[in-house]
Amino acid sequence: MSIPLVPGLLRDHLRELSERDERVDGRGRLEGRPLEVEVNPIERAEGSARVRMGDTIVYAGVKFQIMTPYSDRPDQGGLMTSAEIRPIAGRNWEPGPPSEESIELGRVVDRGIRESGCIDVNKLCILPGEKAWQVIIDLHAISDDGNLFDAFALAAIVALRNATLPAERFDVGEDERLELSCTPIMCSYHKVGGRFVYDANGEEELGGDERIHITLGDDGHVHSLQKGLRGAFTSEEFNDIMGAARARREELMQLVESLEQD
Amino acid sequence: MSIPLVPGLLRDHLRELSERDERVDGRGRLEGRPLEVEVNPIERAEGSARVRMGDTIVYAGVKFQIMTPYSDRPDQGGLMTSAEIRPIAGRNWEPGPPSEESIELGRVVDRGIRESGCIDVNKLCILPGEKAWQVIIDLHAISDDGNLFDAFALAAIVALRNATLPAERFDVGEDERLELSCTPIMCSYHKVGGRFVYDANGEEELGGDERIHITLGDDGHVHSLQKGLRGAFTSEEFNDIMGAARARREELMQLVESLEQD
Amino acid sequence: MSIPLVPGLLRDHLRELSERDERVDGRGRLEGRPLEVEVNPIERAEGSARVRMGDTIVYAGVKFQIMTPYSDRPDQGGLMTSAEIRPIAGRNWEPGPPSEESIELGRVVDRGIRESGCIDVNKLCILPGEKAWQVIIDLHAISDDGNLFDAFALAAIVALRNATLPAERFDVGEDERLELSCTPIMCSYHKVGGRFVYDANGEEELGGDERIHITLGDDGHVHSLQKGLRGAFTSEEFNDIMGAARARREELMQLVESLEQD
Amino acid sequence: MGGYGDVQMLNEDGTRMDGRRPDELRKIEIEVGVVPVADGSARVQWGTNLAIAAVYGPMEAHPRKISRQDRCVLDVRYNMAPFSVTDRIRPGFNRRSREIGKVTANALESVVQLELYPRSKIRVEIEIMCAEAGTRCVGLTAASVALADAGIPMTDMVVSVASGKVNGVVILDLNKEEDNYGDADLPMGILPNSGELVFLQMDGDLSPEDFQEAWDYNMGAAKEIHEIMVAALAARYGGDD
Amino acid sequence: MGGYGDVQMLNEDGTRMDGRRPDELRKIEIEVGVVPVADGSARVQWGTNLAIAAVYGPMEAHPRKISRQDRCVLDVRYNMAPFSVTDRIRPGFNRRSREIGKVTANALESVVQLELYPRSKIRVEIEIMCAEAGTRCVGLTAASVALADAGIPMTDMVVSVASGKVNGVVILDLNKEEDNYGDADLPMGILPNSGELVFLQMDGDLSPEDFQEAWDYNMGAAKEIHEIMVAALAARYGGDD
Amino acid sequence: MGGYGDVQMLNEDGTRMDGRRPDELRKIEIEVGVVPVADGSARVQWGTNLAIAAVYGPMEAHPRKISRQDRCVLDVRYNMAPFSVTDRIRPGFNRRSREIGKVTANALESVVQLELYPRSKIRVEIEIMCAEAGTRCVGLTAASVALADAGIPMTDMVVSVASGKVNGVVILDLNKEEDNYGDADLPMGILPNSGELVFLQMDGDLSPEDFQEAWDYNMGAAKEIHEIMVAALAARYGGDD
Repeated sequence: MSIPLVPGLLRDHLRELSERDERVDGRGRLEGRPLEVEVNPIERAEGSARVRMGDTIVYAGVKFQIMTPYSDRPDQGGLMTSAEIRPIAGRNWEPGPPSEESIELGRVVDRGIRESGCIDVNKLCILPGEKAWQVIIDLHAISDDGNLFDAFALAAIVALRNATLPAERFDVGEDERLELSCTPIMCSYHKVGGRFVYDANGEEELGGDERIHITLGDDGHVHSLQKGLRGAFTSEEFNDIMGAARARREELMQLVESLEQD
Repeated sequence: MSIPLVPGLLRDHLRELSERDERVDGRGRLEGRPLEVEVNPIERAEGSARVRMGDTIVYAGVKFQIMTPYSDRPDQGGLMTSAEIRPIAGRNWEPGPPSEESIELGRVVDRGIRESGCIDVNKLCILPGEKAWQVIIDLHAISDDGNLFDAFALAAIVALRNATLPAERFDVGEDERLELSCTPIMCSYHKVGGRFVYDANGEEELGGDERIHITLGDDGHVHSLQKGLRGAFTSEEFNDIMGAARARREELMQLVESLEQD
Repeated sequence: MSIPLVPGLLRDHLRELSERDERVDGRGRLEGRPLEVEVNPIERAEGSARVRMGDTIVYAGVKFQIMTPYSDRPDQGGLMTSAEIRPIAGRNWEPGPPSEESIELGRVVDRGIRESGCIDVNKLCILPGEKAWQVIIDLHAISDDGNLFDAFALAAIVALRNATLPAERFDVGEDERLELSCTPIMCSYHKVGGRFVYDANGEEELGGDERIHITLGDDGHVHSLQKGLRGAFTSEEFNDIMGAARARREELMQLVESLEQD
Repeated sequence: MGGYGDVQMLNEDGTRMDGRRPDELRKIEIEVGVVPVADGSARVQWGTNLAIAAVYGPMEAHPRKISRQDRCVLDVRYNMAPFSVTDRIRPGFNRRSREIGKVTANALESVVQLELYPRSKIRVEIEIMCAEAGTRCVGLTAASVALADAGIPMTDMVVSVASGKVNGVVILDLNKEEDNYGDADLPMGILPNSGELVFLQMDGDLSPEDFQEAWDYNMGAAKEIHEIMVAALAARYGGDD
Repeated sequence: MGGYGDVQMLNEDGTRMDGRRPDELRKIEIEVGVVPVADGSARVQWGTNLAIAAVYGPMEAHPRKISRQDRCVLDVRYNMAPFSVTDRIRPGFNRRSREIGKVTANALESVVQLELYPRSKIRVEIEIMCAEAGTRCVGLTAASVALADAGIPMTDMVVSVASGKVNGVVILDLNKEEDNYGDADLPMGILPNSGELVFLQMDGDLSPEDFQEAWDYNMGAAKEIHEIMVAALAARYGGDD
Repeated sequence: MGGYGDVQMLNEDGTRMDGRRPDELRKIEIEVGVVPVADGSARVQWGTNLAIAAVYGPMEAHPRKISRQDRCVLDVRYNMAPFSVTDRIRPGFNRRSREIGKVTANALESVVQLELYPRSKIRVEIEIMCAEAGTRCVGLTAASVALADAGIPMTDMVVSVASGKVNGVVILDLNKEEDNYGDADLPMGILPNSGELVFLQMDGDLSPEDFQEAWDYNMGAAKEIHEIMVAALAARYGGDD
């Protein structure tokens, strides 16, 4: 990603809005942008989702491959998450080898899913020591107007919840739905104009400071955290957004459950 | 390849020549440059050729490797063509990963050979599901004064027609000649000064527009086409050069047959 | 490595010193810098050494892996030496793919060890055709103030002489010391101010010309030579430093033997 | 071209396995303005192919090495999403994609009025999200609409379509099964106003007669596709179609 | 987090296999000035972890593309030596190292007074020579001391430490075995003077209560580690500790 | 050096398997001007080795990063064609080729009068089209002739040749079989006028006495090769040889 020059004017403007408890697009501090989720828009993927949050649009696609289990874990399959931010996503995304931004995106989304244990890697085993499923989640951004983290994480979990193991194609049984034991959901907060806001848009990201990504599981447990970018925050600030994340997770969970296909 | 600045003067000059139906080196519109072909100049290759067309000089070398057939085609061998335009070939060729020009060169020559079916991949099988020959054609340019496409394609087919399967070295039988069922030949036309010419030299390439590569088989069948570079052409123009290509192919075919070694 | 500009002043200064038979840090022409060697400082490596020569500091670490022997040498293991000069080592070392300098460093140290035959690759075989040890020597520079070659070579041979084959971890027998049949030692001479000096420091390297690396075995035999950088030298000059190298090797050999652990 | 096996791809009444006539296109839907942050964009659904194209620019061309004194540089990329096909594609360098990007760029350079923007760059990004057969035509068509949406001056639109041959019969717009078992494929990029070509490839084995038939099929279909392209732009900008 | 298997990692008396109390750090030794050719450097031995960090700069930022008009650029690399772990690591591109380098840079950017050096660059190089568990904390701590040794103005030092959970019990500063069989890991970067955080990651599974306990362990340990850092700098510069 | 096995490489009368005496060169043919588009070029056939070298420049050195205020930069590449050896070589990054390119550049830099062309670059491209043994010597010799053909001022030519040891006997100019079963290889780059060296490598195992003998063989052969080089240039330029 190329680094755009941040006009001091933008930072000043965001600070003034913040002092009036306003945001650049009129939202409340903890209010998300309009959210659209489409289930399985990609016919060739075994599970997929399209998520639109304001002008941010992403796809997630799930594919399965047969792998040989690692010799020290003969009864386990594998999970891989890859984020590729191609230059279609915006003026500042450039072609070439994966940027640090896209590496961080992929790894943070991956950890939220992996560490929640929602995919039981033991159930991915087909024949111990010989064959197991590898689950691959590819994240693909089409339009980046901020907060790709939450958009990717939501697209990934919806794609997984609606994925089918293509057992017939690989001649290892009958097709069946991928089972998930819980639903990790990420909520990200960005410090803009001196206070944390939820679901920052592109302009807020450009003129903001640090951000914090929180992934929560079904039972209020924390599965993953990541602080990104330059900036310091206090324990009190953290407690505030952790509380907000717990509330927002419930809302998103209802949305995800309402999308279920059969 | 670095992009040289094209002086408007050169384009003007080429247009004036074109209006008088002349070319920059005195040739007729459909006349090729002096052509030299040397058979098997490379002792270590299993088949090789050196082609000189004017000041363009290239080598093709054929090597064979033993491969495991792909599981969905257990009785087939493989074919691979690779063009490496190293910086020896001219001032504007640069070191580094393969340029778009060299990728296009390799792929267009490859398709002409592959799609003609001249190599029967079933005959490359040694032991179904276990061993088959992989044919690798490496194209190597020494001096680029234009029209590497035709030089490479001609060198490749001559090298193949004079290649020997090194069965003894790999302990899978006796050495034998590689059999080809037909002889695909490429003819390239470049729009220079507003009309298509055959076998453009470096100066004409520099000041020209689009080019069209036509690969024809033994029976007048078309096996491969490629339009390269910027420019538009009409159906009439295309019919004109397709006719020229059919005539030129016969001449080149006689040359190729006259080179046969035994 | 980025190329620093060499002030003509430095070259002039070094030449004047040379005319008075002096060096920039007061040493004699064939005198080395203070030398410290630490054996097995890295707990995770199977053998390791830290070498400090003046302000040059390097580590060598030996790791073993199980490899399948090459089909044409079923009863042999393998040896690999890799030098990675990471940017920690100095202002002019840059991140990225291996530079020509680090490739040369790794290959010259590798040849000294390999060609001396000190490691008997036949003894690395565990099960002919199936399992053998691969010895990997990784060279890691922490501070480059000149003559990384000798520092790396010394660290490598000390690490090897104190390395243990981790047979128990790989379940192929009992741990045992790696046996070496001889002790190749490298001595490097750099032409500074018109004459060759031993163990050039960073300033001398910057203002100097060609360098010559000599690796000698136990019996006075030559195992490896390399001339690096721009410059010409006479047979007489070569004979002079070859004699110096023979003498210096004996001193270093005594040091290496004094370090032995059991 | 797969070109082997004796699978029957045509019904006895001359129709195709998916019910189309030999000269009938798959269903095509085009939507404009689908990438909000881009200067122009288009989504093309063509059978089960799904391509999204976006245009950024004109902007300053850098690094300077690529900048041209006398015209704009078109920087075109064609990419297939990892999940766009049955067997996942690894992200990263890919010779096929690089070549398609190049010929697509060559086609678009033939219509975009590059001389209007010296020292500038226009980026054209084509993403194949779901692939059936003919993705290079779908991508080129999407890019052409996205450029129009971005207001980039062009002498004409580029319409792209392919014909081929299956079981000895020439057919228009091969689907995946037809492509797998076909003998030849002839994709073209056609300027609907002048009838000129700016893109042409072909693989396989076509006699002179079959070649002409495939060529004519493409020329005929170009008109039909052009209407859909124009309608999509009109739907966004309220012009008449 | 490995998180599987029922290996017992705690003794019956509540102590850990290596004898430590749940809230006890491993032994930490810090030495300053260990890379003679650098502008600042530090070696941190923390259990059997060994990290060396060096700082070069401020220097001119080039290529110009990365240069910033209004501030200094921190160019931070985190790397594990090939021999630093049981199974050798191949040199070269590594996603884990790139990510740790980035979050380490973000932490240090939060304290270094970047605005003092416009158009400049400071290089921070972290090499993990021997790894046990918690290398990112060890590396960040080493980098912080090396920056101080180089005389780079900072608003505060960064102290980094992790807590986690093993066999249902929250513990401070996991060693390798505890990390392998643990359920969670919470590394933090703490400013000892203000108590603010500049680095935070977490992986695994922690209930709200366990999370708070791990958080508090880290906050407490930061003071202890800070004293060791200050003492190491004082030992070199003769200040009072 | 292969150095293992007891294969007999010498006949009972002291001659070699290919009939040469111990101090006899393989047949060498040199042709100048073989790359028409280059500023200078040479083809060297040496036994079954075939090397082609071309020189471009002096030209402006860019990128600026590599440019030197006070002299010309020599940009030398050594490459083996994929088909130049029995087992095909994959194109792309290759440590051996990079090292040989570097030592070849170092040798040529020692004779080319770089100070005459500040801020410039001369490209030297060496392609090994067919390899037997001793390709680095063949390539360096070809490059030296190509530089002369390009009219680049040099203080002397570089003549390169190797000696080695097989079955306990020192021999000049090893062929492929001798190289495979040999105990040592000593390639040198010699200035025929001054007798100085600008290139030196050695691998294997040589006693002090054997080393001296190999050294002397190379020195003697350099004169002979130099004559062939001069004759090739004279044949093109009509000077007297």
